[in-house]
Amino acid sequence: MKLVKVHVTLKEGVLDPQGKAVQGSLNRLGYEFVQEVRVGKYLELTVEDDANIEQKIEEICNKLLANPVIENYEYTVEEGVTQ
Amino acid sequence: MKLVKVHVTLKEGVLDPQGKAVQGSLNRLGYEFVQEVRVGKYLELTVEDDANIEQKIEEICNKLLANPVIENYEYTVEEGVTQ
Amino acid sequence: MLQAPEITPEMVEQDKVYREMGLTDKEYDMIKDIMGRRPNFTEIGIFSVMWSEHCSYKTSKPLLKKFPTEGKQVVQGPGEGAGVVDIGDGQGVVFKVESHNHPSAVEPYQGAATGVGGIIRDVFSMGARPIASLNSLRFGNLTTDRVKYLFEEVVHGIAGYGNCVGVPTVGGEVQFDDSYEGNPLVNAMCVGLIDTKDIQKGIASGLGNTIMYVGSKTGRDGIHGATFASEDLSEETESKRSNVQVGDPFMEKLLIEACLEVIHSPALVGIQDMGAAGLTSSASEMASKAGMGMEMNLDDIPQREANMTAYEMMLSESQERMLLCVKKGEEQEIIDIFRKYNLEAVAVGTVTDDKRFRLLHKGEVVADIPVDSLAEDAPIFHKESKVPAFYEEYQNMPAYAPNVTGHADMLKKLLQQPTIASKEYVYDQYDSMVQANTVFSPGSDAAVLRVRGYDKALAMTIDCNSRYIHLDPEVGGQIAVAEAARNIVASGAKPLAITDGLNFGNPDKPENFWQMEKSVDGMSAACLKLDTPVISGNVSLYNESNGQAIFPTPIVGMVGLHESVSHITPSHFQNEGDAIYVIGETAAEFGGSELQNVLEGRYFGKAPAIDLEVEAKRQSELLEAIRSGLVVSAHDISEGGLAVAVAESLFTGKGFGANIAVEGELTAALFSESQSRFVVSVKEADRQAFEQAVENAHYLGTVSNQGKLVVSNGTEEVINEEIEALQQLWRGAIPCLLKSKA
Amino acid sequence: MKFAVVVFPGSNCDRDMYYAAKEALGEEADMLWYKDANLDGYDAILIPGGFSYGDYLRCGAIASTSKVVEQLREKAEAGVPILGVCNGFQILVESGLLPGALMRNKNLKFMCHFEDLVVENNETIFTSNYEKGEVISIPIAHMEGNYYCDEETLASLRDNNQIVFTYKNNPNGSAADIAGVTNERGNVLGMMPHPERAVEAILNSADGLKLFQSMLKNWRETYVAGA
Ligand SMILES: Nc1ncnc2c1ncn2[C@@H]1O[C@H](COP(=O)(O)OP(=O)(O)O)[C@@H](O)[C@H]1O
Ligand SMILES: [Mg+2]
Repeated sequence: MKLVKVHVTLKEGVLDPQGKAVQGSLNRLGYEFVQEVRVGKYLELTVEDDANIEQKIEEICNKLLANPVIENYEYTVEEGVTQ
Repeated sequence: MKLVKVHVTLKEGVLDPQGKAVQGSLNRLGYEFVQEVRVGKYLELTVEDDANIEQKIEEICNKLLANPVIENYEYTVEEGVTQ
Repeated sequence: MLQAPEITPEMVEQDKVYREMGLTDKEYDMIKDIMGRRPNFTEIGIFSVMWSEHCSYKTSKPLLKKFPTEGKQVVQGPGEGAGVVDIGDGQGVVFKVESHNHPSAVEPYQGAATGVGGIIRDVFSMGARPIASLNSLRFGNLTTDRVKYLFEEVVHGIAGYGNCVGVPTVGGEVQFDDSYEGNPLVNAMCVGLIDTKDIQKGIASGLGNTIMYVGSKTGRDGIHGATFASEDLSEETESKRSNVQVGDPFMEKLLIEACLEVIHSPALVGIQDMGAAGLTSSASEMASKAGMGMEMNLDDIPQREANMTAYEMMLSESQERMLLCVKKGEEQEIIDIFRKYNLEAVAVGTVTDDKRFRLLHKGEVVADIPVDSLAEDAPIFHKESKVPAFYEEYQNMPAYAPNVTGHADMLKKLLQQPTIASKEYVYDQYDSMVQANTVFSPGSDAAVLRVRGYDKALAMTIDCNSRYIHLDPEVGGQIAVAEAARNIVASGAKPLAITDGLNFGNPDKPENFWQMEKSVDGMSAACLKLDTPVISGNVSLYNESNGQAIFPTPIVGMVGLHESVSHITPSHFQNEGDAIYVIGETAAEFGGSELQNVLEGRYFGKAPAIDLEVEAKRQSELLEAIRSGLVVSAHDISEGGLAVAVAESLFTGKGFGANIAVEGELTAALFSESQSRFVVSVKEADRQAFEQAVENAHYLGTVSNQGKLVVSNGTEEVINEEIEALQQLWRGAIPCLLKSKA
Repeated sequence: MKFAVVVFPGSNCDRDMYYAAKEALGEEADMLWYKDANLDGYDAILIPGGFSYGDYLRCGAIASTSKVVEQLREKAEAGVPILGVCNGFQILVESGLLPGALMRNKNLKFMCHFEDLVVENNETIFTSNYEKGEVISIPIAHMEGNYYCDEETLASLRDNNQIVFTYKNNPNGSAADIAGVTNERGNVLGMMPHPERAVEAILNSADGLKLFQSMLKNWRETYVAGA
């Protein structure tokens, strides 16, 4: 088993209403030291080991996990816990 | 400036309908090697340097970024780009 | 984790493990008697949930018996998933309310969301298509961050679930009072439409028939926290785990469509949702109702987590699960229907004829209980009841005489009170129009949905003024039903029946029990008089925090029928020049009023009086006048009195105003909360006919196109305000409170 | 005229769309379950709103990977009119049949109410029965209706007249107030507001009916002899 960790973040230049809102409430709560917030997704995929793992993960990210119009992705493949 | 990276994930035992839907769709697309998917949040906070940074981030996570009843969080503090 | 086998039947008895599960020593002895031996850990767990107040109504049953439940319109009264009322053409309307107070206090988003999901399942498990949701919410005052958070997240949760399943949320109510600060109330109501020939029952009949499970897998969610308390759990594992129930509206949507298809299959015998007490209650009730027994193999239960015990599976409250009884040999037909929707129907048991509830797990019998004892043998308690001292005090007070100087300023203040202010912040987040039947969205007295294909429509509302009930539960209970009916009638519909949500504090306190008793008496009297029997309901007790009970809050959900869509009547004024009337008599009644709240910050004195004879007569006269086409708009008068009702009737954004003259003592004329009153508008040409049709209609003035509310009292002009400005105050009040710093 | 309504798991405006075509417009319509849908033989395809796959991950994303979307692509190529409303719009955007993306509303909340739309382009097969500049009242009901595209795309949308509807009072933060756009060829329209909920006076507006009537008129003019 492998553990694939995928980070999906909004591209630079794409407005992030959610991040803006979080920042606004943090500032209102008194955390003025927070200058910017960007909200993205974090996915953990438990996958069977596979010779083409990297290529498959790339495909998955492009086809489904990220929307290339607005998002970037990054991932790492780690040893997972074998059940 | 510091860059704080926060990962918010569902606690163990909490149903993750989103992860289940993504897994189902990946399997249907032919990626049967994906055994499980859990979906969480990933936030990047750009913050001014602060003596109590860790403590403040803890507070922020508990108060706003994560829902401690169903979510766990982890964070790292890195050097950020000074603008 | 607690493993059932580790706790022997002897330990259950000696260490009184059952107490942690909420059973008393006496109840344990009864169970031991029933079983003829010591129950094991799984069995005692099963009894504990089935004999809980939530499932057995052991405290409230004697009270519920008082409700009138019959009427020629009633097709199905209390007892099944939801009640059914006849609406002609072979159709029935199905509805029920359910509370999710405690889950919402812990995790407001999921608590509210799963509340909506649960009540929708009750309705479609009857075979009805869910066509509308409503909700009734109570919070503390919007002054602390915690209350704001609860309020916002509850609304998000209702929206998140309801919008996704595609059932429009068409109405509701929200009130704010300190008594709910630590214990918010979240009651959800669902309304469904059915061809009465399709009504399903939750029964497991036919020896040898197959029990099937469909929907989400069973996890450890919702298993009673107290029974989890175990030394084995280190704090670390405790904080990494959670057993909060999370809703999956997508799964629910698939279940709705699949189940509504399955009910047409001759292979189906019975169907029931897994609600409170999950698998335990649905399975045992289905068998018990059919006079049969059931054997289930827990190895076959779809499980979300590894190593679940029998106890955990039986007590899990994982959401979005259904249990079906299917004719033996015809399982494949059912499997295929569910498969179309990407759902798996799994055989988990069979119907037996020995009236036992028998569970197997890993090759062993883990429970073997006489099935009727679970549903029928729960003890019934006749609690002690005592008149609270404060009630006596309220009754003996001199009538409260408020001192108002600036009446225009007071009107503005009232319009900004969260209980009166626009709830647009709430309902704008709800999809109120999906299914394309919504004639009146939230914002009118009652929501109205047309019945597609027929010249008829349904009106629905949910209501309860708990301040009056706090002052006088009997009178307040009458008012709660009457007010709901007023909303229905004002929209042009005939009230059909109600569902009730009884939210009270700890019934072991005699004063609380007295409140329950009296509220039920009051509601019953009004139901009888208005011919709106109780067809379903829900009880939620122990709503307290820091030993302080909430205001007694018996919520009334009511549905009515428009016999023609031409009867549908808006609550807002529609045309310049129309005559404005107030129907009903106004006295100086301020106990429990919003005015009292503004001036005193608390409620005391007598609740407003109500005469059910008068109420019934007035409602039927108004309804007749509406049906004869004599009424352009009608709005009931509630919190804030006449002035608020007239202002609300003007909040259309169409530039209307009103010039009216009020008589008598000004404060009472404007702000009294006397009962059984409406504000209506009538075409100038129909005035005479209207006055003949409706007694006690007092002419107030006319609708103008000047965009101003002008009120005179004798020769004096007492209010002259721009409607747009008033409307802005009213609309902005709740968003403004949410934004302001605590 | 024969309409296909493609139903995905979680679609919830499928019946509304079906009734709009069948009852309000009075034409033929079928609801097709996504798994076994065959889009051949239909004169127009309607992708209804709702929450396909629970809107999990991103609205419309999972549905856009289903097989029936391949057929949609072929039909779009072939010039068949395709209308995607709300979640249908999101699916079309996610599958690349329409440009841009739909993000969270600027106030982050779901919103449901009537909005005034301006008909920016009445020279499409979907809008020919409207006047240019006509203001119509159509309900919105969405959480992710905030239309986004980069500057370049926006410029080309403008140049090609692909912006069909705009909001009079932008409720959700959409770029250039966009409420609905077509593809370059003009046979695929995506819009967030729900015309199918505004096809009868009893539903408080019939302004959406003209959209379906436009489709019908266009089809008659193109395919029915003597029309
Ligand atoms: N929680 C809610 N959900 C949906 N609609 C609501 C909610 N609260 C209030 N509303 C709507 O706002 C309008 C005003 O509510 P309310 O002031 O309680 O009316 P009334 O005084 O006539 O009972 C009604 O149309 C009601 O349906
Ligand atoms: Mg009302």
